[in-house]
Amino acid sequence: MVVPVKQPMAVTKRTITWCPGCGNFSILSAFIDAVNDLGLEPWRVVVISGIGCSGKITNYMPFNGAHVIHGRVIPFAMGIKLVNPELVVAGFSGDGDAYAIGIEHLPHAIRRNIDVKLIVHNNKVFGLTTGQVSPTSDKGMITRTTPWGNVEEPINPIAMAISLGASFVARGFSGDIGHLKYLFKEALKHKGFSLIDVLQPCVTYDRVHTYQWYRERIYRLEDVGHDPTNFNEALKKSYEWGDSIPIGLFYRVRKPTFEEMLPTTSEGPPLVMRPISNRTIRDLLVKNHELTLD
Amino acid sequence: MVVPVKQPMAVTKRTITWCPGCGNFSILSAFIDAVNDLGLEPWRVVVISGIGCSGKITNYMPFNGAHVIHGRVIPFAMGIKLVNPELVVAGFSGDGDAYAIGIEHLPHAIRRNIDVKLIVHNNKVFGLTTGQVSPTSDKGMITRTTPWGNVEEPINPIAMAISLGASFVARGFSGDIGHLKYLFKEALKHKGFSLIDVLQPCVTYDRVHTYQWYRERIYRLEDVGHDPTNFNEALKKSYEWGDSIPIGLFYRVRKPTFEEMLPTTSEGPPLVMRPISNRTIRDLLVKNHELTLD
Amino acid sequence: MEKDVVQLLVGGSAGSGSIVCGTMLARALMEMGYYIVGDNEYPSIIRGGHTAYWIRAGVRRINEVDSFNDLVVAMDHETFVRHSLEFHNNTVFILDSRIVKPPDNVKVIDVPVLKLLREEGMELIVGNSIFSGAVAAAIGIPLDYMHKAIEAQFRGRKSVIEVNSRAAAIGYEYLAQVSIDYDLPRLKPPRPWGPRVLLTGNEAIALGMVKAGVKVYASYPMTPASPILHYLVGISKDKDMAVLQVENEIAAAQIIAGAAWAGVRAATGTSGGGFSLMVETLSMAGMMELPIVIVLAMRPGPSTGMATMSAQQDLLFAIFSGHGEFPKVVVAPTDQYDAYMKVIEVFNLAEKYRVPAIILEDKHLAEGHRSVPALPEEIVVDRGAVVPHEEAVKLLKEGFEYKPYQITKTCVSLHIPPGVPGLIVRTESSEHDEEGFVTIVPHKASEMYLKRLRKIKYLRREIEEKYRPLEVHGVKPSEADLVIFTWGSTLQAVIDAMEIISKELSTSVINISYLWPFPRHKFREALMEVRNAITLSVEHNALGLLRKLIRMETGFKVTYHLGKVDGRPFRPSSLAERVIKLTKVVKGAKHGSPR
Amino acid sequence: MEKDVVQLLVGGSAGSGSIVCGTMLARALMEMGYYIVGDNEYPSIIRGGHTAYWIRAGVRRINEVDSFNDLVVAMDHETFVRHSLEFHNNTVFILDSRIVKPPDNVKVIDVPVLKLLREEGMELIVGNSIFSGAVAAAIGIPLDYMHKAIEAQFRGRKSVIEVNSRAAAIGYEYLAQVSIDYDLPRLKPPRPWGPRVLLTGNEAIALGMVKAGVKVYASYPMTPASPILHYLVGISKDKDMAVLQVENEIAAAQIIAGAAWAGVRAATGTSGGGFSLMVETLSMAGMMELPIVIVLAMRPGPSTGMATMSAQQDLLFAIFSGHGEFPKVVVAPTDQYDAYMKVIEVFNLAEKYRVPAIILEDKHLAEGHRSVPALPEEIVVDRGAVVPHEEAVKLLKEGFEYKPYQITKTCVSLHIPPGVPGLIVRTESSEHDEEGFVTIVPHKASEMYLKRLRKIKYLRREIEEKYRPLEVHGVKPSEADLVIFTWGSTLQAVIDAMEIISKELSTSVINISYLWPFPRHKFREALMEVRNAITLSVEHNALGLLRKLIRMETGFKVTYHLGKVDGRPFRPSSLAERVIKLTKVVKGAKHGSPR
Ligand SMILES: Cc1ncc(C[n+]2csc(CCOP(=O)(O)OP(=O)(O)O)c2C)c(N)n1
Ligand SMILES: Cc1ncc(C[n+]2csc(CCOP(=O)(O)OP(=O)(O)O)c2C)c(N)n1
Ligand code: SF4
Ligand code: SF4
Ligand SMILES: [Mg+2]
Ligand SMILES: [Mg+2]
Repeated sequence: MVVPVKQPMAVTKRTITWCPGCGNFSILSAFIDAVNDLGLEPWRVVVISGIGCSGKITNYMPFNGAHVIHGRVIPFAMGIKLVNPELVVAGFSGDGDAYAIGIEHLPHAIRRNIDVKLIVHNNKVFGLTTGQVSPTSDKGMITRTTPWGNVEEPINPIAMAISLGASFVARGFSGDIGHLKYLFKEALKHKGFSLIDVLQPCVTYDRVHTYQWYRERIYRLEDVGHDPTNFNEALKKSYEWGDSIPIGLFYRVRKPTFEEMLPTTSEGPPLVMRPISNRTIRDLLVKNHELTLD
Repeated sequence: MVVPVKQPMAVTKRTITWCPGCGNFSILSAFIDAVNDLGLEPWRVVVISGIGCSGKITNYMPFNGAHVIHGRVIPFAMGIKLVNPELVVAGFSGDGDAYAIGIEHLPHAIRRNIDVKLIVHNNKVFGLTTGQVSPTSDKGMITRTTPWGNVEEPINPIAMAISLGASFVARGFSGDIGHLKYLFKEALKHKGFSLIDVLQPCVTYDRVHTYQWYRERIYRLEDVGHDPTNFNEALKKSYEWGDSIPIGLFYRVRKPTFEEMLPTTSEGPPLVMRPISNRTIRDLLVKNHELTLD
Repeated sequence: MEKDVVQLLVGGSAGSGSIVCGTMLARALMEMGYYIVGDNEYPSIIRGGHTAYWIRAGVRRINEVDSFNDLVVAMDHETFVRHSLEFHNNTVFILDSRIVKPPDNVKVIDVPVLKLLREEGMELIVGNSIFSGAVAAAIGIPLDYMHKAIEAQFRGRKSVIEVNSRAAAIGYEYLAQVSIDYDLPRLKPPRPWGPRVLLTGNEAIALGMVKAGVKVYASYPMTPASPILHYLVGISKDKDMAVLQVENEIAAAQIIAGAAWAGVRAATGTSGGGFSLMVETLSMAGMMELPIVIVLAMRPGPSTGMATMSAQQDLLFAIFSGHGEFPKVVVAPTDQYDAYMKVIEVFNLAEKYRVPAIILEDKHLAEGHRSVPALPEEIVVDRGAVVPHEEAVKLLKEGFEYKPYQITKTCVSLHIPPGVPGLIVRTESSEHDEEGFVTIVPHKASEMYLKRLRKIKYLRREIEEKYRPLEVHGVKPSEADLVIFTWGSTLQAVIDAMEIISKELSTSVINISYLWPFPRHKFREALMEVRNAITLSVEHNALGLLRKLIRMETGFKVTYHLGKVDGRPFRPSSLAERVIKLTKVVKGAKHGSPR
Repeated sequence: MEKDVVQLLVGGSAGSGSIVCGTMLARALMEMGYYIVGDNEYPSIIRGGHTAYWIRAGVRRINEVDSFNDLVVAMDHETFVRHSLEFHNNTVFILDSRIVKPPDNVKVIDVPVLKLLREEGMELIVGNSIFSGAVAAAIGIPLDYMHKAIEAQFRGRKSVIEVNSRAAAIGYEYLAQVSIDYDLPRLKPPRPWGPRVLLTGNEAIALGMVKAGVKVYASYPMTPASPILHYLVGISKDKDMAVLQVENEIAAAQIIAGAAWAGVRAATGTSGGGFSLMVETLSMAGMMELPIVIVLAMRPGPSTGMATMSAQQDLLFAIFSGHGEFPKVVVAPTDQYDAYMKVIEVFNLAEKYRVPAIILEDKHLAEGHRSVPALPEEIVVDRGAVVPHEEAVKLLKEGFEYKPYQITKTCVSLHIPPGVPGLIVRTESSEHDEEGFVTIVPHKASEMYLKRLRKIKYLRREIEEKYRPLEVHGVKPSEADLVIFTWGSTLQAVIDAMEIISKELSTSVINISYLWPFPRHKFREALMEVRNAITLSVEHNALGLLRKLIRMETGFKVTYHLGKVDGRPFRPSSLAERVIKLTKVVKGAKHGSPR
């Protein structure tokens, strides 16, 4: 392409460096719109991203942002939420970020039900590192690191999250930005850990799963009267893939969050607001160490 | 206990340092028996263990043994199996080892279906580090690190493994050593990644889940005619817990293994047997780098 | 004969309560007014194996346990085997001959613990308290003190206290009525020395964290750091601390990084294997300029090594950990009191300069006991570059234009956490501009890279001017025949050894506690006039890591190194012996034929 | 005017094919018989942003790209902005004025690429080949050579080759018919120099692994190491290699550890962040004495830093990585040929001494091109302590009693992998006895700890005697006014700079490639007679890490350090300028007033 691509400008006055047509653009705008629609003040919103094409998103959003390291969106976000539950905390990961290097944090975030929203830009490929296989790549898929075809079965993040007991599990599609915004809003309103896996076409490294490919297969759970409170139905739906692919809210249940249960944070102001100057150890010396006064 | 405990001697002539009554003893003997029953030559068997009370097991077994680091049983085992598929490779992890620090490897071993058997000594607690909470500790459980009661939901390894598509998923119980041996034998006969989660009472740090507690609740899937080829049934059974707890083989399916699919290992002798002295790069220089001869 | 210093050893199998027995005795002795050092050794086994607890008690300050025990409680046979070199002619053994058979020709007090338990209908578990009562009677601890110690040990558990107190009394009375025809080791009357507590290094660090105002402690258990987690979790609610056991060390480090960015003080603790997993996050904290604090409690490596033993093998790993160059603080306290103070200092430094910090302790300090003066409440908490929300609001009102990575004179930028009305803040693990947006523009990238490194200069200066990165014990280095360099808890054995060595050679001991940035100026100052002294580093490792560091940072060549790699801490007299032997060889060589 | 050396720059946005265009030109020039160095720079962006490819071609050996370009292909406007300091008065620009507007007063050849594409009905994607054809015509590359280069670039993809060849021909013909009224930079006729290839450092390393007989390469992608994975995966089946992309770097390191224990050569590659995650396993390999090899391809840190740029910031992190003390080999090749050789050497050393090894390369070497002599096939593969199965069977038959961690004279134990009939083998991450069972017995533990460390002595000796850990370029250090120390790919710029500097000062360059264990004796030997020379380290970092290392290991003080932290490699002339300026200041100070 001898003609340099025109790169759009983000509201943060930074050039957006995604490929033209990349599915990340709609995630960016749907999320900003969702926040605005809900009337959340930008300074109350914190976005955290990992490394990948996906990870660049925090540079483009008019919210507090932390661009952390590969795979660590969840624990970094958890640290923030824990000390300041008044913040709205959303993470953005790639499929490599969330399901390869960072997968260990997912089951535990789910068990804790910490009130963090995790949005996964699932493009079935490692984008930024130039097109390697990912845990969501289809079996047989030809990528830079599977020239003979991928021999591993793709992970099913929706089934995994539901089966592990996640309190909010949804799938979005970059080609349906209105629906995506709806899902983000629902997630932002939900109290508890939320996984939103977004089918995000990578126009550069995945020539199979194009917008078109998805459009031919996708339908909205909301259009078929799916009941997101029905665990078994949700689990069943999560295995649907191929000729018809459901997007939408699979499952939602209100359970106490980690912050609500942890003795230290369950009551009182956010930790960050509590004074430290008055901390004393004398009581501990007396009680735990039998301070001896001669 | 002012009277020193008598510690038994392993066949490897090493003192077994588990607490008297520990559930690990039956895992040890059931596995050795299973190997012997199947007539596997000891030198063809490789056992790998992580760190924990559970991890000590490799020091007590008359097989090739690698006692690796905390949480890394699966990848180390995978490295062995890959280069020498003629070996029978079994891993031994604690619940902390497999489901806390090492959980990231589980979904990927499952996706690959590498022919490694993973036996998890699930005692619902970190034993060796003196009784901290574990990912399988019940909600509300009082442990050294949850004096107020655990606020996290326990992970359900059986449901997780089945939902991720594991090819062999079973649950054993240290108090039913005959059944345990049966499960180990089935796993050893199975080709593909196998998870055997063993309910293993920790007599020192878990005063709730005693042998008695389990005995009152446990039943064998084999006794109720469970069909281990039925995925949905298996998944349903995996959520049964509380007053009645199923043990046995939940699910089994024969799928191609990683070694069988990877182009390099799918045919030919084990990698470790292939010569390297004849390796040439000339063809690569000529083909890939246009070797220029003046 | 009454002595200035007495040393006890309690040996038994894991689960026998030998460590509890030792701890109770140590507590009672401290209560009476003696100075105490306690050390323990246990295997990575929950029941069985052999454990030992040493108590050294004195009427004056003592620093380290030594290898001569005056009184030994032998609850298992291993006590004789493992410690055979730690007995002397007058060592008295207290034991139940129905449990263990003592060797011939040793002084034994046979306490029929099993029989007494049976008679009283007591369970085996309280046998250790019978022993403790017997020891109390033998060395002269009034029963009252034992009761107090038992109360402290089993705090709040009424029935446990009751039965153990009874058991102690039984042991006490039994011993009081047997006739013993040889001298028992008895201490001179104590000279009480003001408010004091018995602490492990881990407890001191935990208390330091409470005082420093730590709000999040996230950790994955690992010996010998886990007790910090156990301690903090117990007091977490009272002290506004979120104390979490998480899925692994990566999560622990990331959680505290997130918490630090969100505006609070946050810390974690681990040992070498877990620290390895935190290294990537440490580098991130370097880039993001987050003041996270990691306690690295060292045990022998490589890898799993000896999980319950002690070592100082990770100094250079800690200093150079993390990819890319960035400033960090590495500090190694020498005792429990110092550990408390250093935690507070390190948080102040970390937040003032926005750098991560590592507190290096070894298992010996982490789990060993020491009687120290009551820890001071009056310390300074200085949050440095961290701007609290209310203050930030004020600043913004005044028109302050905030950039999270602004280049200032000292290169430290203010840190305003997210959540301030009207303000958007950013942090970034990639190279970034002053606002925190990614940049790869060459001059900008260089500028920001150097901004972070320039802080080292100011940091080092502050450490050298305001703190005591280096301390000299004994004679001045310029007047010494022998200068010993050391760090961490090894200092204690070195100081006691110095007393012995000083009889032959005038000795100076230099301890370096702020190891990074290395206190170059203070070092040069201290070593200015050293000319002909033998120089020697004593470290609990093989390669002499401090010695390497000194040479790297100052060019000064510490000529010799005495190490130890069996996982057991140095003991003063054998250390002194090794040092004296070495100096003799050296001098011999110097004065010998000039080959 | 015909020149000895010509430098080209191809600039465009990512996705414009500028790097491919440059690579094809480099290949064609090498084919003709010129010596080639190619460097590239690209942002962490898939489409857009600016990328550059530099080719320096000469009739004699050249070492590094410099900052003067004779001919520039400008596919984007940024080419003028970013490289404004890299042009000279006679720089000729080839561009399509419909795409970019050149600045005033520069020498331009306007090639209407867009128009030509349209006329021919070609897609935008092959525009870069039109440019390459035009450049070929401009500097005198026969079209045939371009065709060959295109075939090599798009190997096997017939239609792609066809369309790009056509495009190149169009560009070539277009340029041939325009009249140009100024001198074009043209090279003197080449003097072909024997069998040769154009390689990146990563390709050379991959080839070294093939030749060394690596059987497992497991990795998680990370710039700039990923191309090794990409290369190896392509040839894996032919070469009996299991090449895997796995879930993370921990898994990668553990898999190769398992594979190494199971008896094969195994390696991984990563950059700083991923290496951090491997450090725990490295320590395990140290304890288990497993010869795993890790390629650490450096990029600027800390943390994510500048992912696609180059640096040498991880030297001390690599050397001291891992908790506990254990031997490892750290080596830094200086060019593509050296990289190939070092991979082979390092595997031989690692297996002979049963130690893990790290190959340090920087992005500049990893992804830069160089024409090097055809890599030799005749190398020695020595599996050292590894006993193949058949041999083990024989040994056992002869009654050999095998202990996996037997203490021998050199402290190296034989390694028999699992799977030998009748033999049970063990490995253990805890301290262990010779059979591989856990032990905490003090003297046994010490013995085994020291067993591993004692290998360092033999390892160092072998490196110093059999390999070339240190090389001197230029005059002998004893005769030099200036001695420059360097390592890794920075050597190339230093050597070219030396030529310039030597006009003013007699200069010696010392490159150290085996950095750990540090070649102390060779270093002392080389530096023996250096007295009054100015000593200087040139490294692609800020703190002078080699300089620190030298001081630590030898006491030798390298007085100055010139660093660079903008992620861009050194260029010879600006480096020479900086060095000369520094030496002038130094001399001025020396001869100036004695303040
Ligand atoms: C520890 C570590 N390993 C590897 C990398 C290199 N890396 C950066 S992004 C990435 C994967 C990108 O894939 P994904 O997460 O799916 O994001 P995408 O680019 O597709 O949005 C990798 C492997 C890294 N930055 N850190
Ligand atoms: C990286 C690392 N972190 C922490 C530890 C300390 N550690 C050893 S075993 C263990 C957990 C033991 O629990 P589990 O895996 O359930 O085994 P169990 O003892 O219960 O059999 C921990 C945290 C370690 N060895 N390595
Ligand atoms: S490579 Fe794929 S995911 Fe990355 S910016 Fe381009 S289209 Fe988007
Ligand atoms: S602590 Fe528990 S798991 Fe460990 S040996 Fe004792 S009973 Fe078994
Ligand atoms: Mg992706
Ligand atoms: Mg457990």
